Amino acid sequence: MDAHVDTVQFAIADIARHRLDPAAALDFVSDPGFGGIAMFVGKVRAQNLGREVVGVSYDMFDPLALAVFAQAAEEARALVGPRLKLHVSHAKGRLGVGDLAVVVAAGTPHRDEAFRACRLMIEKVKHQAPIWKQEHYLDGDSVWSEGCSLCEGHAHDHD
Amino acid sequence: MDAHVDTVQFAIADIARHRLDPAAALDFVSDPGFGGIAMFVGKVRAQNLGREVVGVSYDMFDPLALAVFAQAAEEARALVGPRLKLHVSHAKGRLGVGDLAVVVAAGTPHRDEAFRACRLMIEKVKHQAPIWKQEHYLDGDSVWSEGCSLCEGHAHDHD
Amino acid sequence: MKIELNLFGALRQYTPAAAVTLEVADDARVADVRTALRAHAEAYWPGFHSGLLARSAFASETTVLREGEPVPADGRMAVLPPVSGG
Amino acid sequence: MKIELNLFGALRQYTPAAAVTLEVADDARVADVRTALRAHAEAYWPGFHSGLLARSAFASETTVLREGEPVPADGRMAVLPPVSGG
Repeated sequence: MDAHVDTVQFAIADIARHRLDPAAALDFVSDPGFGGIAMFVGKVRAQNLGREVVGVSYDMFDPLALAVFAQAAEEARALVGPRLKLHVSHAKGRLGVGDLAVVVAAGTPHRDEAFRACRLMIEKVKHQAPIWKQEHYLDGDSVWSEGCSLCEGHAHDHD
Repeated sequence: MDAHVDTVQFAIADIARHRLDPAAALDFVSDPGFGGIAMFVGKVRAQNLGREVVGVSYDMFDPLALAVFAQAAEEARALVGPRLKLHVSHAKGRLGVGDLAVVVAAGTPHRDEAFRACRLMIEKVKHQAPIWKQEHYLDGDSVWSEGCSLCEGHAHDHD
Repeated sequence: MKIELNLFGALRQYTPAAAVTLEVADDARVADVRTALRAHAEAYWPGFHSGLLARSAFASETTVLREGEPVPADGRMAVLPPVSGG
Repeated sequence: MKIELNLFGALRQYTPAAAVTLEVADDARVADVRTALRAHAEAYWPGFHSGLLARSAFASETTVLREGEPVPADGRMAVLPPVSGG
């Protein structure tokens, strides 16, 4: 990451103190030489698998999450080339319906690279980063999501 | 479009009076039932085909542009289903480097549909909407971009 | 019939008004309008490149018109050079 | 050697501290730690589902560890149930 220190930005936002900021993400990945920015914003949904959700709590193993984001950024750079700026931020703590859970943004000279880099990053965040979601339901129950195993042979076993 | 009047938003922003607003686009396509929002933001680049660009002017045939956006929205709905909110806004007039030229946002329950709908919309904006870009160069020269012919048999002949 | 063509993009440079009024047969098709506009351009537009018109489409306010379609009843059309939005 | 395991996600529910200290052989591999944790869990965690541990990975602060890798020198590892970020 040292060689790309001004072109990648990762953040874990403890929602007791910080909010995710899509506008700041757009600003960060902007560049006079870039024409295309693709962004993904994940929000807490009011329903999941037929149950009424009132909120979610995200748990995270911070140092490894940041290492996974950095590795994903290297893969994105290998995929679309060096003219790339990336932002990844993920909320940690308890969120309500409609709150921002994750923001990914990718800026590149042209749009195809931006879409591909953005998609790669959100897939890594979803499938490989050590982040866990616990859903809180209207009936008072709470359940940890099933998720994707990080064990060998279990890669991408669940979406 | 009548049946989806609250779920699609199209705007032509005469930059003498209006600015494109990605945050407002995100808000518009948000919904308690939606977990994923994909957005594309196009900005004016400082270089194109090796020439130094100082600005661009966008010309537009407004009524047909809005009709093309509406038709594209119907195609997106056919592609990903009815649980979809879309925003498309495009600047008109003279822009400087780094200014926003286009914003497309798509909100859906899950991320794959959001990415696909967003990509479809920006491709339609680029290839089928009656919008023309004139680039202004550092040396004082101005040139209309080559573009995609809308004639029969010429579809997608240029990117 | 009298038709009014509004010009866009690179076609604007040929005439300050960005519009041309032409006379065509009452049963004219889009292809006939294209032929009439080409003749007008070759006569009155200095430096006109016919390749640009060949790649341009004709449209109403709601749709791109195919070559065999009749001219819209109100005689108003837009001439659209290759597009470059986004 | 003494190892300290930090627990995340659904594994947090089994112990208020979200951490477990175990004793393993000095040359223990990750697979040995998995075996030791399973024995501990079956002994001390009411309602423990072994399927969850089977699908959990062990990691240092910088990488997921494979089953055949040695325990990190500092004896600290994280136990990661299936992830569900985003």
